[in-house]
Amino acid sequence: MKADPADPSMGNVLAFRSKDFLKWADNVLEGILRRSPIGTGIDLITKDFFNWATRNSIYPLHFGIMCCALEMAVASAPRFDAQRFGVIYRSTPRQCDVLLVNGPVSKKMKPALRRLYDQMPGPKWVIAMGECAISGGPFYNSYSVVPGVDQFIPVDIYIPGCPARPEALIDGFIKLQKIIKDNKKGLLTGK
Amino acid sequence: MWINMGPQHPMTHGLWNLRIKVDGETITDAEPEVGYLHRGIEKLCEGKTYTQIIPMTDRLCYGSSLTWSHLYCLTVEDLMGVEVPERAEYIRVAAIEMQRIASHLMWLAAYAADLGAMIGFIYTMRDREIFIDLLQALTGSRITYNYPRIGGVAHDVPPDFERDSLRACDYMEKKLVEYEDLFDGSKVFMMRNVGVGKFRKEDAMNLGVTGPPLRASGVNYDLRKDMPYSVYPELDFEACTHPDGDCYARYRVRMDEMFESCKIIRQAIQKMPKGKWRIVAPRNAPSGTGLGRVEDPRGEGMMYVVGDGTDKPYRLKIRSPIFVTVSAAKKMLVGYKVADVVAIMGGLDMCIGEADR
Amino acid sequence: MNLFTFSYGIIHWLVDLVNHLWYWLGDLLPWEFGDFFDDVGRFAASDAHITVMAILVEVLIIVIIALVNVLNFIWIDRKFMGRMFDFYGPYYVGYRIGGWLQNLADGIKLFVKEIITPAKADKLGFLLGPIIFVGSSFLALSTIPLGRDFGISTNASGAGVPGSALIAFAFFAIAPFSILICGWSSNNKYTLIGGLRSAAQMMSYEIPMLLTVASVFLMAGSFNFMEIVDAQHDVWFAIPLFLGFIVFLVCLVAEVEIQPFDLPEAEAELVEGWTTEYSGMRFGLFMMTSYLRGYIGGALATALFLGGWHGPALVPDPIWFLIKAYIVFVIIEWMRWSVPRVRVDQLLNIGWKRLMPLAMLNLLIAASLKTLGWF
Amino acid sequence: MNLKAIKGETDMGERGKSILSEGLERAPSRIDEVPEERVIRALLDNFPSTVTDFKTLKKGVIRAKMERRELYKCCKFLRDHLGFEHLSMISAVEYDNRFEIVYHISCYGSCLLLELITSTPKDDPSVDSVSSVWGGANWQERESFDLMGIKFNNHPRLERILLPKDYLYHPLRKDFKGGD
Repeated sequence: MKADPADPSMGNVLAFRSKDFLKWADNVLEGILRRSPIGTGIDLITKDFFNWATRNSIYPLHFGIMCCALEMAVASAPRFDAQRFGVIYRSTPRQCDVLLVNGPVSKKMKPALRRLYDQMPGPKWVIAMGECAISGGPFYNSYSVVPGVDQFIPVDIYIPGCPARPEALIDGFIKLQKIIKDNKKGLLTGK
Repeated sequence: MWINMGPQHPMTHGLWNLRIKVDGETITDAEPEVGYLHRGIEKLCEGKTYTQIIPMTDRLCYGSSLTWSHLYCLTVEDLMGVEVPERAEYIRVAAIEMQRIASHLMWLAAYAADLGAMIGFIYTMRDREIFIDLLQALTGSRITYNYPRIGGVAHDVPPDFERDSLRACDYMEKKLVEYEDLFDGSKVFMMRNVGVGKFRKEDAMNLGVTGPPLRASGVNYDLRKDMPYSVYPELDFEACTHPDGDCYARYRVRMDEMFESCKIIRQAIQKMPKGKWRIVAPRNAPSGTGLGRVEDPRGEGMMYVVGDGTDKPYRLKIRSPIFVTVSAAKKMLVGYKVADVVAIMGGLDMCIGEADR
Repeated sequence: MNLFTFSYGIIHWLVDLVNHLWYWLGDLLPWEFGDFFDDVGRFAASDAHITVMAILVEVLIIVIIALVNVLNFIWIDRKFMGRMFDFYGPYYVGYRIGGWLQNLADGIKLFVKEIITPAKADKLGFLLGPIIFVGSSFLALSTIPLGRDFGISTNASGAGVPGSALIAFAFFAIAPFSILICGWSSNNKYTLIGGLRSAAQMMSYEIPMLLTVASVFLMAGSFNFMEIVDAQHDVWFAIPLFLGFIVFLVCLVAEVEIQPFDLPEAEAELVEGWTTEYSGMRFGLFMMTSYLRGYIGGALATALFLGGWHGPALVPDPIWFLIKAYIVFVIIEWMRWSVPRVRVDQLLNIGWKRLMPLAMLNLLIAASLKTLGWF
Repeated sequence: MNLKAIKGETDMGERGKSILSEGLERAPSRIDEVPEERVIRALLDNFPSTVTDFKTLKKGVIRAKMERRELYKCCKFLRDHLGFEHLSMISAVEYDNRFEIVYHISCYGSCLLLELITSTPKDDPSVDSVSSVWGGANWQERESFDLMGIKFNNHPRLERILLPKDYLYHPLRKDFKGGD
């Protein structure tokens, strides 16, 4: 049996290869944990804890497109210091939570960006930083720019500005923390 | 084995793709690919009036946007035959040189981070803020300034700008000496730089490489000296060169240029005359062509504008230094190690915004 | 009382408790089962069983201490980096304790994240790599004593494990193979280069490191950490073997793969090196283990060169040990954040052409000191 | 001096003198070495039928028009004999009845910039590639091909560079309206 990527439970079991074990774990654990009061109880206890951890450790992808990328770099430099909030840039999409799109996405780049988004493990969020990423900005009517990154990636936070200032970026991160906090979900029951 | 480095890669600083063929760790072939940030600015400009294009040119290069809008204004002034007030020229020169320092500092930050010295990234980013602040006081924005106008600059310098600029220059010169201690004094930094990415003079000239990489190869060619524009002939500075042509030479040339820029800012501030800072330029440009050519922090920036008597340009062609410099990547990379890619490509100060346009 | 007697006591008490219940249960059942109950009970109460269980408890205690230390280390690393870099470091998470909870939040978050196995990866290798990496690092840790009475030993005398230093280094040296497995099985070119670099690097730095360690063994005349530390009662080995200490530190930095020598995960050219394809808790384990290896490195340097737990009797032995290990770690971190990365051929040059002769020279010094009878 | 001299409204001698009087490093001899007239004369002598329409735009900027059939030879001559070692820019401009390809060629030794304009008819937009003369022309020609659709004969690798490989249009042409 192949792990169904749509099923979030698959991801978190240390990937044992044995089919039987997966089947067994699927049936037994899911039955016990997901659909019974035990799961609800565990969720009730752990929900806040996991949510606290998730919102306080946001790893954006180190991915610069245009002007806003510079402000992204400045935001991690001493004056603005996004590290205070636990924001650390990782270079590989596999270890990131947030895809920070900070510039216009050209038609040539679009498939690559979509692929980057698909490579990120869930739960994941997308921040569209700057006018170019929100709507195409000054290049909205260009023949080679996608007018807005939300045409092919779901976007959670929009940070306006051309370019958005570092304070705005940090504010965006804090807004993202709020979003994560508001959408509190149990790991097992999904409620 | 072919390796793709990009479009998302910590080495690239922007969106481009470098495909290298490696034999073990040694590079045997390289093939850069650009175009991931192509926005069609040249086409968009044909639909905008001359004044509306200025913000567009700001977004050409995020590292040194002021230089590009200045270049655009120079080009259109050449087309229209507009004479700029002298005060505006001095303000422009001071601002451009601040931009040059900020751009070089950003390069140094990225370069240090590429080589693994995070401390270099942090310190240079910290000190870059001072010049960004000055430019912000002058223009009101941090990165895309929209400050030069056709026939002058948007507004006069703010109060205390002279004093602050001079203090910033003093501070920067002190800090630059500190960076020299930090980098030149580090054995590992020298190991990574000296003799890496050797680029012969003939290759550099043939492949159209301009700016600091060209001067680092021993060609004394600085457009501020050789084809002076604005008020550069009245200022005392030197074109920095280095004979070696390796990564260290490029680093050295940029460091020296920052010292020179401090000198230029000081002179420009002190010599700045009183008077008007802007004249009203005509709305419509005559038919004909205009040409502007400046020394961008990354090389030779050039614009060619064709006017057709209306208020919109008929054609605006932008020459990006990085676009041409990147095409020389193969010549520089072959024979070095994979780890040298970051030093060599980082040493070119890639700014993909202007290369892809 | 030392760690062994402490664990032995706990196990003994537990076994007594369980055995009471056990025999009571046996009394309830028909007499045919009596032999079985007797046998099990006697086995449980036997000295061999209790000793083995006590050793396990010892290991558990040491590992828990190490894990707490790792959290501290990550925090110290970030805070120290922040101070060097003119900013605060982690600040708002665990606001009242200086951002200490940031690491915890990172770890818990990674626990929640999805684990991705690339479609074309070698699944078995992709799974086994982290297990070997983490497991070998913990095993290397387990034999290092924190104090005279606070180390793993197999009997009540507290004399430590014979050859414990050898065991520690043997496990410490397994890591490159797991990194190679990770790098190869991820089916990614960056990870492959990272894995191969790691193999080359660790091979070439293992030898000078072991040569310096051999000089310590020579001076101490033992392979046992306890006796090595005891031999430094009067003078730390870092003083006569200063050269060896420097060589050891450099090799240590290369072995735990941090900054000037972190080629396998060189961030600028090989995206995240051999960990590029790992996500979720597996990456979290890597991150934790890399700091754990930093702790092991500090502990090894302390035990072998810096006199272990010897110090003025103001604080208990283990605290002295930890202070020294922390200082070594901070020095390594200092180097990490201020020095650029070397290139792979330069790295090997340093290893074979500089450190190797120096380690030989150091061994010669140690041998002559021993022959002259000064130690 | 000053602004006027730079704008090119004075003649060569005055500029030389003013620079001399300022004591700058650039000696006047270096400027006189390849003055505008000499370049024009050399071009006229060697390509009498194809190079026409000389004009000095401003200080150190010469414009010349030439027919496309001798472009490659002329460029080689410029590089080898007149010291124009740096190809700054290749720009393609579309007019109603022709494409103009403008080469800005400059010289490291002197402060000269030559604006060489060659035109091609609309139905056959092709010129000889100069990328074997100046390596820097390689990508710029590809860019002109990509955006304007000019074919460069004998180019080592003439394919799209900025736009995706499967793009259908040449967007800088005037008849291109949007398109996907």
